[in-house]
Amino acid sequence: PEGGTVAAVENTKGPIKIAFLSFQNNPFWTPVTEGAEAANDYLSKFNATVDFVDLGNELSAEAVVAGIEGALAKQYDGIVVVPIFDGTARIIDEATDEGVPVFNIVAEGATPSNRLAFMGQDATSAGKQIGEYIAKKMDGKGKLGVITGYFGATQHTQRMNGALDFLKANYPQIEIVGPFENKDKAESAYSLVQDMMTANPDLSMVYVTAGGPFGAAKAVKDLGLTGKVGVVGFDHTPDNMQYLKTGEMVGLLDQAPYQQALDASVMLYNYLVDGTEPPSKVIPVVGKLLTPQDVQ
Amino acid sequence: MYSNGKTSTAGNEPVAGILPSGPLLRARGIAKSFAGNVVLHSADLDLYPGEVVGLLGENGAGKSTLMHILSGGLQPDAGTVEMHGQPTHFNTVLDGIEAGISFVHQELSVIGALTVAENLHLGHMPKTRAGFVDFQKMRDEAVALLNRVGAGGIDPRHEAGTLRAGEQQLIEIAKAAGRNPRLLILDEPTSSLTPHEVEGFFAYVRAARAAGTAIIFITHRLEEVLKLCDRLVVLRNGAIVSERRPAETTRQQLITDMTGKPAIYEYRERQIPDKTVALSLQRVRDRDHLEDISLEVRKGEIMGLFGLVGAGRTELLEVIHGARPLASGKIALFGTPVSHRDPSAAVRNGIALVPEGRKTAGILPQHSVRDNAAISSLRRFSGRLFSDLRGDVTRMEDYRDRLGIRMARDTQPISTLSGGNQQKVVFARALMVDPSILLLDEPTHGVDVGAKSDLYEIVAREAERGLTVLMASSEVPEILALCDRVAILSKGRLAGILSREEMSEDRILTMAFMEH
Amino acid sequence: MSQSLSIVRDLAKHREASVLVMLAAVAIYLAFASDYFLEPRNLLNVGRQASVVAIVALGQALVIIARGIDLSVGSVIGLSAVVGAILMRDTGSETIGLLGGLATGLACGVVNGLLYTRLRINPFIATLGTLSVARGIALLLTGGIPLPFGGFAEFVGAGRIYNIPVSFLLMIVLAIIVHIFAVKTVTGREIYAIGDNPKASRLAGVNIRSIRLFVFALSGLLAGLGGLILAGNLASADPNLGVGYELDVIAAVILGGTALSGGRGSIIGALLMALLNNAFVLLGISAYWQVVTKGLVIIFAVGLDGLQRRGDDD
Amino acid sequence: MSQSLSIVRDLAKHREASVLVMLAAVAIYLAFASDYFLEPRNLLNVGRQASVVAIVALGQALVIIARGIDLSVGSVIGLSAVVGAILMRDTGSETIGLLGGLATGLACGVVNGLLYTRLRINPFIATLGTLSVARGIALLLTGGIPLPFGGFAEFVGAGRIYNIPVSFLLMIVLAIIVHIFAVKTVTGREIYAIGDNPKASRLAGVNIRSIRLFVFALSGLLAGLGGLILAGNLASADPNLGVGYELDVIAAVILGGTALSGGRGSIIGALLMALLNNAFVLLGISAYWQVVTKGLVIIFAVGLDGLQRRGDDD
Ligand SMILES: Nc1ncnc2c1ncn2[C@@H]1O[C@H](COP(=O)(O)OP(=O)(O)OP(=O)(O)O)[C@@H](O)[C@H]1O
Ligand SMILES: Nc1ncnc2c1ncn2[C@@H]1O[C@H](COP(=O)(O)OP(=O)(O)OP(=O)(O)O)[C@@H](O)[C@H]1O
Ligand SMILES: [Mg+2]
Ligand SMILES: [Mg+2]
Repeated sequence: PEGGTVAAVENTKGPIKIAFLSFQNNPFWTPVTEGAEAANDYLSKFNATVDFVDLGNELSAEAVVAGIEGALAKQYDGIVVVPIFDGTARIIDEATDEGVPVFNIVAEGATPSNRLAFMGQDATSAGKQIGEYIAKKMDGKGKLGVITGYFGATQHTQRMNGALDFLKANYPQIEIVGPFENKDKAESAYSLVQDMMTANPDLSMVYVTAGGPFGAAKAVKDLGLTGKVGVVGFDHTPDNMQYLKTGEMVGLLDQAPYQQALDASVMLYNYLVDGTEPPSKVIPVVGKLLTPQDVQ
Repeated sequence: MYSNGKTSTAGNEPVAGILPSGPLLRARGIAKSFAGNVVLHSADLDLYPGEVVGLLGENGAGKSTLMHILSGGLQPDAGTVEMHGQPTHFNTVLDGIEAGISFVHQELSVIGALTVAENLHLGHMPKTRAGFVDFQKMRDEAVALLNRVGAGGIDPRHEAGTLRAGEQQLIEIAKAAGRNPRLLILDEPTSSLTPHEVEGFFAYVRAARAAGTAIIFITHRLEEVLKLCDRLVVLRNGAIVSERRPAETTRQQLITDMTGKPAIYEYRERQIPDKTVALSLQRVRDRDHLEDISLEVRKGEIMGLFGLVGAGRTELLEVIHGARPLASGKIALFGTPVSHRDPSAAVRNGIALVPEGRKTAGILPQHSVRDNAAISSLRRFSGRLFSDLRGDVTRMEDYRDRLGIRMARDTQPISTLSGGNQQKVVFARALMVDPSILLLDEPTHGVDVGAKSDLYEIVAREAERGLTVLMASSEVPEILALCDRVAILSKGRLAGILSREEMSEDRILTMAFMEH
Repeated sequence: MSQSLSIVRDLAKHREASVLVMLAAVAIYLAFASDYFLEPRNLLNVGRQASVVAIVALGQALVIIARGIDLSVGSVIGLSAVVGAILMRDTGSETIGLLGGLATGLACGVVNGLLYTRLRINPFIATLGTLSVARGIALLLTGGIPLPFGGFAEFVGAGRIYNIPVSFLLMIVLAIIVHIFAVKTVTGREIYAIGDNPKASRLAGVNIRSIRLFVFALSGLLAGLGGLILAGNLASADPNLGVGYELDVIAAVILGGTALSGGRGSIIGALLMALLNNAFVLLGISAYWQVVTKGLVIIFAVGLDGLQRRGDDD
Repeated sequence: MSQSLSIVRDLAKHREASVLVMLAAVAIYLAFASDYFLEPRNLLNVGRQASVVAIVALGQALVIIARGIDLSVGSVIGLSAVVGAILMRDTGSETIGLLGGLATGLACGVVNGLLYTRLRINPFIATLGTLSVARGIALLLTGGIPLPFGGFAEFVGAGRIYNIPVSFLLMIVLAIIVHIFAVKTVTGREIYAIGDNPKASRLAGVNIRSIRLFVFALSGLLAGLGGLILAGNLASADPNLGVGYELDVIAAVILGGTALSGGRGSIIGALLMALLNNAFVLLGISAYWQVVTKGLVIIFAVGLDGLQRRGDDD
């Protein structure tokens, strides 16, 4: 299928129902939803459906657990899910034990589970990828401000530590300011950058691990520091991309969510039909790092 | 304590070593002032076991303050209190209770969410062996207690919050009685009781006296003290001015003691020249209580509204005031039909109300006296944008003088005024609206005799100037003293209207019982 | 503030019946709209999903009845789970872990109670403070990284007895206990008394300080239990566990009609919310409509009886 | 009773004072601990950062004074911003966009007010409902995707006049207006009366329904303005804007000592919180300690005066 990399096998099993469980609260999820829809369109030719089940707008392990419980109650044959949190491993194992394979995408907790496979970006290596880019942009020295989404959110922490551990080990001359928590809020990122610049006029880079990097970029713009201070963050959402064009944002790492959604659904379908295992237990998605050059 | 099983006896064990003839409590030189405002100068008071002392005085004379000091609720600035000849000092009310002093406050304080039985046992509920509340025992004891204070009709299983004010008052009395106190202080306990309830209550007081309890009884109803008390103490301007035996004194004498001048209001023959009908009700009904009430009140007339408790007087006033929806019927003001959906509309049309229940429906407790008085007439005096704050000051001064409101400053919170003075402020509030119709619901509850006659005077004067008054009252003498006519309600129906000439205590009461 | 809290209490009186009607309406609708709704398994899922909010709401209900409010429950859930997991890991003893988790909840509750009764800090502010402090401590203890949490706790959180979720059973049992406690014991009655009129209660000899301390302690304890159940269910003690639960819990209490609740009410409120979430998953309602629907159902559930009770203000 | 009421008054008075003391203490400490703190630019930043919470708190304070509570402000911030941005995009007119945003806030407030005064829904539940509904509508209108939001709004949100942030100026002006309104106008005085004793106020001729409707409408309007400022500052109207603001706003009101607050109080409360966030960055306080410290400061700010006032209950 278009945008996907895996083809479906011929259905020899009769109708197949796949539940696709995902959240919806910001632009990141739009391509995920679209990928699930594309999978449904594509697989409908094979007598299979992919039902998109919305887990709501508040991301939590409880919502994932309730969603999987609901999908089991509705007797789906397989589940694609965005588990994100550590606490989802138990219910994933339970589903697997009941003979309903679960395919994790985007992000999963650190606790191992018996999912069929995980496709997505490893948050720590994504952090490292960004860390390498930061080091390059900063010439290995200077001050880096760090804004993380939620203290204690695994994915955010891993992205943060992936970068910071790398930098500390390899570029000891880069001084870290923070981290501070912005609760995924752009306005909070804005204020934090303002205050960071006050206390550290020589700051040259800001790394936002989760929501709201464009708020940091806007602060850079309003302070008239475009070109002097750069912001790096995640996801090709329109508000982020805008500042990539104007130069406050100097790097954005993408997770290819559309492709993840589509490929995972098809692989799960294939597994349900003829037992084709996915290529590996962990299918890494290497993020595409966009820089201002890419949008010029 | 009855919770220890001694429900039936109403007495205290005699305390060893104390001569029965010595005073139970001796207060000397009690002084108290609030923020420089001297309330008690130097009050001396002796109380003996087995004696009922009536404490009289105008509103704000300091009666409640003195009682708060004796019971530990307030600390005196100077003076000493001895119990059984021993100097005593109560830091808190709980200390006082511990020492056998029970104080039934002027303001109601039952716990509405609990049942009557639970209220009576709060603080020391009996337990079953399993550790649960022993509801059966509690009910039985509650019945006994309620009977003791003449309130046998109250079901102990009822939620206290749904009861009438009078019934709640009786519960508080029963609660105090249950502690078998050595000294029982009753601050205006009868102001919301029916005549029948008052009888039962008196019986209890006499029984407690016989059992050796010292009792202080505060009231503004002189007939009651003359009937019940052994000794009458009058407090004026923060000092004790007289002590008399009931048999050796008169109403008039007591009033002079209290006010410094003889004051009593006599009905003055008045002609009501204006035949305009100011307020007319036609077959007025509310949702559940009133049935087809038709009534006309002329401009400048003072119309009484009498009925037994539950007759529906409050409901009727509320319907006229727009606080209660009119189910059917018509109300007209000076011939123009009106249908107020909210009291604010009524006030705008010149109908002001002095509500029943000062604490719950009257005052704004955290507001100053001045703001309390001004609240109804804010819109009347406001400029285009701003409230007339300066005008409030002068108006307040004016009404303080006209109503004789006793206070230190008009910026003090109204809750620091004495009960009667609070009521006068609510009165001032209504008059500031410059209403054409004034609705009064038990307007003189807790108001002293002097102030009562002041208020009657004011009402009569305003009526003379064309104000139409509709006054609900439970006190027949009040109706006789003030009203040109009286409408009598009985169980939500209009039992009849009596003109001045037809009015007599007997006829009024007979008609009030018509539907019973 | 205590004013607005007392209004919360007052208006919650009639509520219960109308929320029950709403609960029934949603359930009946679901029974027709989804073939899976009435399956015992699904119904039990709903019960389990309601259990944590309901259990925590039991304590919160008593706090609210006594005119307090406890905003810290969400953070206490997280902190208790984390402390439990750390103790379990370090001592190797499940019992110590579980007791430690409960003790943590209790300790948080006691702190709240002392801030209120001793330092006289408005409970809204005091518990807003502990909300932050408890969450911060949970983060400090774990360095922000979730800990595994298994064994008996997992059984409580996720296990089943005769196919009935243990946490659901626990919720029922606790609700019955709390209800009996509130209605039949002296302390229970005194809680109602101080909620209604603290001053009169004190003069009647009720020790209002210790009663207030008690309700906050109980609320903390139950939040601690909630934390263990939640972490047990997820087999993971996340320092961010329970973030934002305070509003859900308070909503459950008020939906359930505090005044009557002693226990019943809280469950009804929590069930309504769990049922809604179940409906969203079963019917596949889109996220944004879920948000709208949730709000509308809450408003209607309570608005129903407002429609009949026209006419009287305050 | 009389004593207890005057204590309540005193308490509210002292509370403000003790929060002011805390504010001063933090500021003085910062002045020594950080070279940058006293720079005018930094101080103005703090002012700007406090402005949205403070402006929304002005409305919330009046709601709370009148014995209500408005939990929906966070969502109203988001919805107003989104509607403003859509109107601006579709009509091409900034004025229509801004007015549309304000009107949205106002409309939300009116809905809250009507739910309370007409349907008699407890304001906690009613505004919890609109919290959800408004957020859902914002998400539906945008499909979850932020919209660009510039022009005059951006000037209001991020612009400066003589180097002073416009939103900070707006906060000061509005606080003065609200304060004068609360203290000097008839409606303002009636708001306080209702909060004191609704029944007595109603019988005295205060139209409590329309006053209540008014305070909720005003709260909605100011939340709408807050949304425009916030979105203007970021030049982007995100449907998730303002999530969780309700607790911050209510905390600001209570920290500021509602009873007196007409306006002053709310600002003091909001400033304290903004100052804390500033302090974390200037002093580089380590991550999790930030969370702990925030809670402790809130508790101490209010607890300070509790320490002196031992001895008396209620
Ligand atoms: N806490 C207080 N602060 C200031 N003034 C007070 C306070 N308590 C009482 N007062 C004043 O003390 C005076 C005496 O009040 P008190 O309540 O003792 O009068 P009272 O004789 O009981 O009158 P009433 O018959 O009207 O109840 C009043 O002028 C009142 O305003
Ligand atoms: N909601 C209610 N629940 C229980 N009883 C009520 C309720 N409303 C009114 N009543 C009772 O109905 C009766 C009529 O009340 P209302 O106050 O009108 O009587 P009234 O003639 O004014 O007498 P009074 O004011 O002296 O009690 C009272 O006994 C009152 O207690
Ligand atoms: Mg008195
Ligand atoms: Mg009456």
